[in-house]
Amino acid sequence: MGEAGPAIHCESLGRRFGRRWVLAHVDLTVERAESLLLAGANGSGKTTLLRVLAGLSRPSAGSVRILGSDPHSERLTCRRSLSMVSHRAYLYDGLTAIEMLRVWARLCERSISDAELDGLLEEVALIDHRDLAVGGFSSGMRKRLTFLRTRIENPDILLLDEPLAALDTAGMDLVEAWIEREVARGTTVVVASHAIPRMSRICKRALLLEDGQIAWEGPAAGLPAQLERQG
Amino acid sequence: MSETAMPEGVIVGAWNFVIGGYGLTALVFITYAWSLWRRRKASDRDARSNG
Amino acid sequence: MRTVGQIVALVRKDLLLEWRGRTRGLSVVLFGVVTLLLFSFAVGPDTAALQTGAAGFLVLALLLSSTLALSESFRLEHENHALEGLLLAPVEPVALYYGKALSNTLFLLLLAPILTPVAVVLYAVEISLLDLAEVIGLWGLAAAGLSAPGTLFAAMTSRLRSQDVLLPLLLFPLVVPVMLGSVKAIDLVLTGDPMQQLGSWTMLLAGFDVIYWSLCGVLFTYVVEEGV
Amino acid sequence: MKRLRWDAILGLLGVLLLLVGSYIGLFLAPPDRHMGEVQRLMYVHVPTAWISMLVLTAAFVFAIASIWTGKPKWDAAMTGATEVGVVFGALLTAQGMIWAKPTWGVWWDWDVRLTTTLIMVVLYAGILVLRSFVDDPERRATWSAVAVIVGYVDVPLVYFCVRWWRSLHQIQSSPETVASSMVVPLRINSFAILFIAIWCIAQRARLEMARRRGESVALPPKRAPRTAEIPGTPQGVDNV
Repeated sequence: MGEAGPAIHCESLGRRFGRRWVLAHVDLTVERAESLLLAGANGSGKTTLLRVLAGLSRPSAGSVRILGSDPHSERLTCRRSLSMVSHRAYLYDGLTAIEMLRVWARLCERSISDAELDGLLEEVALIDHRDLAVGGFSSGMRKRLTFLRTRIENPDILLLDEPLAALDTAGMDLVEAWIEREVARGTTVVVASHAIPRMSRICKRALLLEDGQIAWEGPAAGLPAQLERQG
Repeated sequence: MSETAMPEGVIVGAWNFVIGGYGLTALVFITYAWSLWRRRKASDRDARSNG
Repeated sequence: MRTVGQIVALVRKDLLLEWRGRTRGLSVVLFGVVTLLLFSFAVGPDTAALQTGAAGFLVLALLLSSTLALSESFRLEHENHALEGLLLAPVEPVALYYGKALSNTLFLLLLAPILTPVAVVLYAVEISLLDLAEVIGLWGLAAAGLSAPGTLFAAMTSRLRSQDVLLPLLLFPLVVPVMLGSVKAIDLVLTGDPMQQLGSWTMLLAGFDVIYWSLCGVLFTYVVEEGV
Repeated sequence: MKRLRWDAILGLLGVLLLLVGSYIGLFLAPPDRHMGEVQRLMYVHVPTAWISMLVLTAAFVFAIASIWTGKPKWDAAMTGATEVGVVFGALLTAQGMIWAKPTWGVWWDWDVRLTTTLIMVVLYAGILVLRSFVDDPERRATWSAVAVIVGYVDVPLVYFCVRWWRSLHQIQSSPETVASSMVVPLRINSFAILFIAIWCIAQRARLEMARRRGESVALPPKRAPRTAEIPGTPQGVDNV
């Protein structure tokens, strides 16, 4: 078991789509309870990196270890400790908000009462839409609901792909506060975001991707200056 | 090779079927080998043009 | 035990979705009815011929409806990348497979009480209530046989261009034993079984089910692990 | 060039043996007492049947190896065996029809072997179509291997169900009774067709490997990252 390893460890990781290497030579270690901000232009490989870490995409080269385990051969061990929010909603349009949460709770083997689920919905201001079909939700509402999934999963490692996209200001504040709380609680957090000012306040370390390779690595506070220098 | 030479002339035109069967077999083998060769050449050409 | 709980949760979710999207399900049922109707036009108003072919037409209607139902069941999973969400959860792919195969079987089984009476009326088949129950039982075996490889293939083809052609192309030749077995068995129920052959055909169907329900469960892991 | 040699020799040997075996079968072996000259079809038909079955079995074994190891060479071998299986199976079906016409008077008689072969040909052809629709090489390998395994397990089931289905009618005598004078050409042709099949599989596998190499692209060169101005991050990219 991977009790000894760091939260995330990649060695010369690469991922190819067709004839293009979207990720290459990525060596990365994220210690437990560390928070990392992934920055980079569109198409620089942020999403792919997160998907490979989550075990949704197999690396074409190199290796990934999540808490010392391989995401593919030791699938359940990794999935239990890891949770991901992406721009993909993972929702069924035909189900209502509360039914969606119930499905997730059952799949994660958490026995959570409806009252507790209502509490979660209350938190993200969706309680009024509790019994409405998800198909009618706006993208911001979908995003809020997707966050609740990670609340149910209660992971050790949190992967966030553009967590602030599609949210209104209230929603952004909500998510920001929540990420801050998770970091404070000792959850390992990896955030890919374009909202550099907001996110670099929360994260300690930052990493800049360019064409699928690590272009810069350092404290998150230094990232804005780095980006500015780049133009 | 006439049918009258057969011990029992039960099956009419038997040699036609035999020749058909062997001919077809040869044809399939030759066509498939040719197709393999042609595809090989095409793939070699592709590899060269792609650098 | 944990896996069983997850399978139950997945099946409940699928049934709930099926219920919410009733019109989709109903259109598959209607499609089955239309096929049954068309067979009688193809054969002509010859009652004797229709009676002889009744079992075959019934099973063909099931087979044709099944490809619609199977690809539909995975279209839902891809709509908001929900399948990916399931893959992110701590669920074994085996559970995903059995959940999906089970809900597909249940849906196809649901066609039996609707299509069988239609066939009985259209093809002027004489049938007792006991026979009807037997037909539905055999239908269940056939539905399970179609769903086992069907779910596996639908999971592959659902993300490809021209999935509508590929799924039947792969599935139909494979399920020839299911087709033959269920046609023969249902025919024996409908027209009488003087030589006591029903048992062996039922065994063939059951054998196919056992083999493919276990084999496809193992192979499904490989199919979904190569995620996009 | 050196790697081309073994199967080229095998292929040539196969063609040579096929000529010899067919000559014996056509002109030296005596005609059958019941079947007459038509019996001579057996000297290609039966070997084709044996080798087709063998090739499909090989495809099954390669598929398991491919799924187990994930190595491209097994996928290439499986593709070769599947395609050769489809071509030989189609040939076998056609030969069977040519056999059926003079002996039973019809081109198609729902004979157990003939029907099973036809179903297998359609099934495996479908797998080749599936391959052509999948762009990602790894997924293509896995999915087609899965389909081959699922399909091969179906062979005995199809065989038995067609046999039971047929048994309601009458049981056909099949070209199985073999006199000793017929063994020689039968054996020669079996090896001949086996060698030809191996040559075809090897060629097709090479082609698949070449295509796969064409799809692959080398990793881009590694760029040195700029380091952080403020020290204190232990992660250099150079450490392992």
